[in-house]
Amino acid sequence: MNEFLEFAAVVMGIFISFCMYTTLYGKPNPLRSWAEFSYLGAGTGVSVVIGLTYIWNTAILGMQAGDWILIFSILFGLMMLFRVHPTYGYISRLPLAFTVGTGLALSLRTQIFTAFIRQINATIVKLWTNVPLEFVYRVTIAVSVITILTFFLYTMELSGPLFWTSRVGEYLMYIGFGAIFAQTFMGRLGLFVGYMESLTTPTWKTPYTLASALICLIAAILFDRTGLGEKLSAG
Amino acid sequence: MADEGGIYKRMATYDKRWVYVALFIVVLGPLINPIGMPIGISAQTRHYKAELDTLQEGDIVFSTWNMEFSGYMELKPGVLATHKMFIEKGVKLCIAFGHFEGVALPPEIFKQLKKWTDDYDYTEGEDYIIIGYVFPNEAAVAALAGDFHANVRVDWRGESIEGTFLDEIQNGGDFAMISDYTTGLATTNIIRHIVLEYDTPMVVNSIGVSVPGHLANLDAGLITALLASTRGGAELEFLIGSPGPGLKSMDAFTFGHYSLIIFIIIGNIGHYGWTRRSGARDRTGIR
Amino acid sequence: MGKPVVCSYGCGGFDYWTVAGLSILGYVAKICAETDTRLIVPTGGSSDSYIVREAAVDLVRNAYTAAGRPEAFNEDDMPFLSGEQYAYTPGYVGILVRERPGTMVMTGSHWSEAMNLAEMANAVDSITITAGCYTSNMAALACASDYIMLGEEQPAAGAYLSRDPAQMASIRVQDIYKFIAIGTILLGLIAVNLGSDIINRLIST
Amino acid sequence: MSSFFKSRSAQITVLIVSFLLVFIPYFIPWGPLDWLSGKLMTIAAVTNAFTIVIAVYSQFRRSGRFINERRKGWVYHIYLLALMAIMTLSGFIFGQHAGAYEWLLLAVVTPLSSVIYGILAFYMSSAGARAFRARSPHAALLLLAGFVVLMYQAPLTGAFFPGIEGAAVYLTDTFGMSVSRMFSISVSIGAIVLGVRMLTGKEVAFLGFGEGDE
Repeated sequence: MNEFLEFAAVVMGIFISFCMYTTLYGKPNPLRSWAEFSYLGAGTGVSVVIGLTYIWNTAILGMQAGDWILIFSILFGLMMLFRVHPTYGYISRLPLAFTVGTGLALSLRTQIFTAFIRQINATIVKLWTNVPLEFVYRVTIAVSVITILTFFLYTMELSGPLFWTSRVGEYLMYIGFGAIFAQTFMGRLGLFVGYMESLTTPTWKTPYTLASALICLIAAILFDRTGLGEKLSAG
Repeated sequence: MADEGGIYKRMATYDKRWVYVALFIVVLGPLINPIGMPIGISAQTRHYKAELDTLQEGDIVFSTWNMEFSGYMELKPGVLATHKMFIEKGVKLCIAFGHFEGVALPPEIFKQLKKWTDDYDYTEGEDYIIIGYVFPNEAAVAALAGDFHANVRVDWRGESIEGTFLDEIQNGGDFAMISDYTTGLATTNIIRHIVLEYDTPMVVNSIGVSVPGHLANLDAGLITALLASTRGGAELEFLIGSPGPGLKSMDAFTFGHYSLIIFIIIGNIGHYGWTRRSGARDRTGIR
Repeated sequence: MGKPVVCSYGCGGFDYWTVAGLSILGYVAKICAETDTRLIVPTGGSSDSYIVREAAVDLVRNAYTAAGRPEAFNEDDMPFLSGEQYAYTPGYVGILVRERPGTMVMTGSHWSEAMNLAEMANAVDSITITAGCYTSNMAALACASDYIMLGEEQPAAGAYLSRDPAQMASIRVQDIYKFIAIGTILLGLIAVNLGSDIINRLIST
Repeated sequence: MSSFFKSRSAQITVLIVSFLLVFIPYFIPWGPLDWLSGKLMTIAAVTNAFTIVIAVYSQFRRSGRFINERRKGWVYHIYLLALMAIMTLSGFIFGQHAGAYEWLLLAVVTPLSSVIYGILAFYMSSAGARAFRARSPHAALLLLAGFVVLMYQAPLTGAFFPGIEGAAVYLTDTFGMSVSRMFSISVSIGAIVLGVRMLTGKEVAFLGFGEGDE
């Protein structure tokens, strides 16, 4: 891509970004609708190109290399498309049953180990070690996992010991939620800071960034105050 | 009566768009005029670097980019710092994408690594091969893990991978390490169908939202090291002595956190000063 | 209040959360049909979601038919918002901003877009009822929503509302397995702290 | 032939057979079965990739209705379909590293994807500012834990107050990790139970069967 086209793409990218940021203003406006439909059109186009390229590289090249069994992937794929046909929709049931069957096998054959057995095994540890802090960690984890599990029992009355463990579990869960909320915020902030960093590096981008921010803020307010925002935005 | 509660009511019920304006200012400000405040280095990042230091020249690492372009914005410091270490060590890379937007990443990433690839004569085809978008779903991960060459015949430009260093790879167990950069996507499937099957060591640079989940995997021994979000990447930049986008963003990171803390304090003052007495209800799902 | 209801069942394929989301959608559709309230069901969000969309359309159509108002069912109010998560999100937000629904019910498997949707629903003064399907989502949605179903409260609610014997039995089986997990952990802790890792070895063979 | 597709028991048989052909080789390695299982996984992966065509069809159908009926905002839908066509044709004709495809990827797709994902920081800020209020024991615990971890995550705090790392890491690596571990255990049970429901034909909505269908 030549230099001018790349420059134009970067500046367009900056401006369309702040058009989408007008979502934060909370009222409909045409800038936001333009950004939304731009992404819907271009994004779907990219997934079509990548999806069909994957089919070509895997199935077609595979058959050319002698893997003739892969002809079934093309056959099943075409049958899957009947899913939206008003009369012959039932044709898609065969490939659906096949893909859901293999999908179930793939997830169930390993999920029992990674998400169930390994997690239980990792909780069953010697509590006392010669490091006091490690003892505190291990007791906290063991008590938290057990009590929070009792909080999510539905088909039995939580009375007696179960009542107290589920109450303790609920409080410990909210401590966990507080820590997790903060970690999640760090991640989201990292996304925003990372993107703003790319809009101010190299520094020639900074004036375009500040100008786009100002233009879009003013436009959002004007579209709202004049009532044009509702009229000119998408249905 | 109308304005009873005055300042406290305003602190409890202000227009939340002021939070948005404040966040824009405290983030863009230090990015345009960096201050360069100090940062602490976590034990988690030191362990991540130690794990990478075990690699030898010629080792083949499976570098799995399980991130959209947007996820790369958060993981950029960790991606660049880790790949600088790979290039300096002479590790060979097999790069795969877990999202269709991955096709936009190599030009962006290798433009930032140009100084390293030139200095160490690190070239595509010889030292790294991009096999492209090969993880559209779990079945594709499992198939590739079991029989690599039956499922990957060409690289992302459509050129054959025969006769390259990837000839040594028959299945997921032949990689010296998996280096994953993830917003979620195929990471769980890689753990299930490669790590669990072949015990291949796996280090993960994860976005903040997935850190709690990966802490459970780290504790269960499913992954060997974890680098958390932008901040982990900035710490790694510091440890390898190569400042980049991570360290540059740390001021904005600090102010972004402090701005939320200030708004929380304001909200609590308003809550005790007005909400409790007025009987109004805070709109939140916490009991 | 005369305002529409927006109810979504998630962006995933036929997984654990989507089945619960569809059961809750069925119940909401029944109430909307009986009370002549407009129901908007955003669909799409991932390539896996195409398969689920057809089942959701049948579900809502059947709910209107069962309520004796088949003519009130409008497939246009079940818009397909692309098979891509980040094209689905602004489309869904656009519906919230334009329609300003009285209530938003967001269940099934939603990912990072859940926060966009919950905060926008709060901004347009909708009653926000959500369900998180992974840890970080639950912590954030607990703050952003008016009412939240934590973890398996969602499938339990789906089973309760649908009265489907198979779903009700599943919740019972899951409780039994949780008891097994609790018992195994307790037994294991006692054994390993008395010097025997028999439980660890037993469950990891 | 159509009766085979319409037969519920036939489709459940296909479901069970494809399940077993991929499930069993994981536990009983045997050459030919391993080969077949690998091929079935590749076939399933490619079959799933075809569903992108349904997406484009559904999008054309919805936009077509907006345009034909001149509904509010129909111009946006013309623009959407045009952009989708340009992107798809350019990607196949000029390839993914040139032409309008590369330009639109750089100018539209990657910036907007970054915005939509990054905008969550704003929503979390306003939700946190609203919810982190000590008005009940639960909310107070959430506030306390969140406050300590937020302070720790601000890089400057660690430089002046190193002690905060111990408290914050304790909260994330025990309570936070335990919540994740608990949901991992309970969700895996739920997924397995759903799998059993599907295999026993108790959950067939995804195949398009109604309640009474046989």
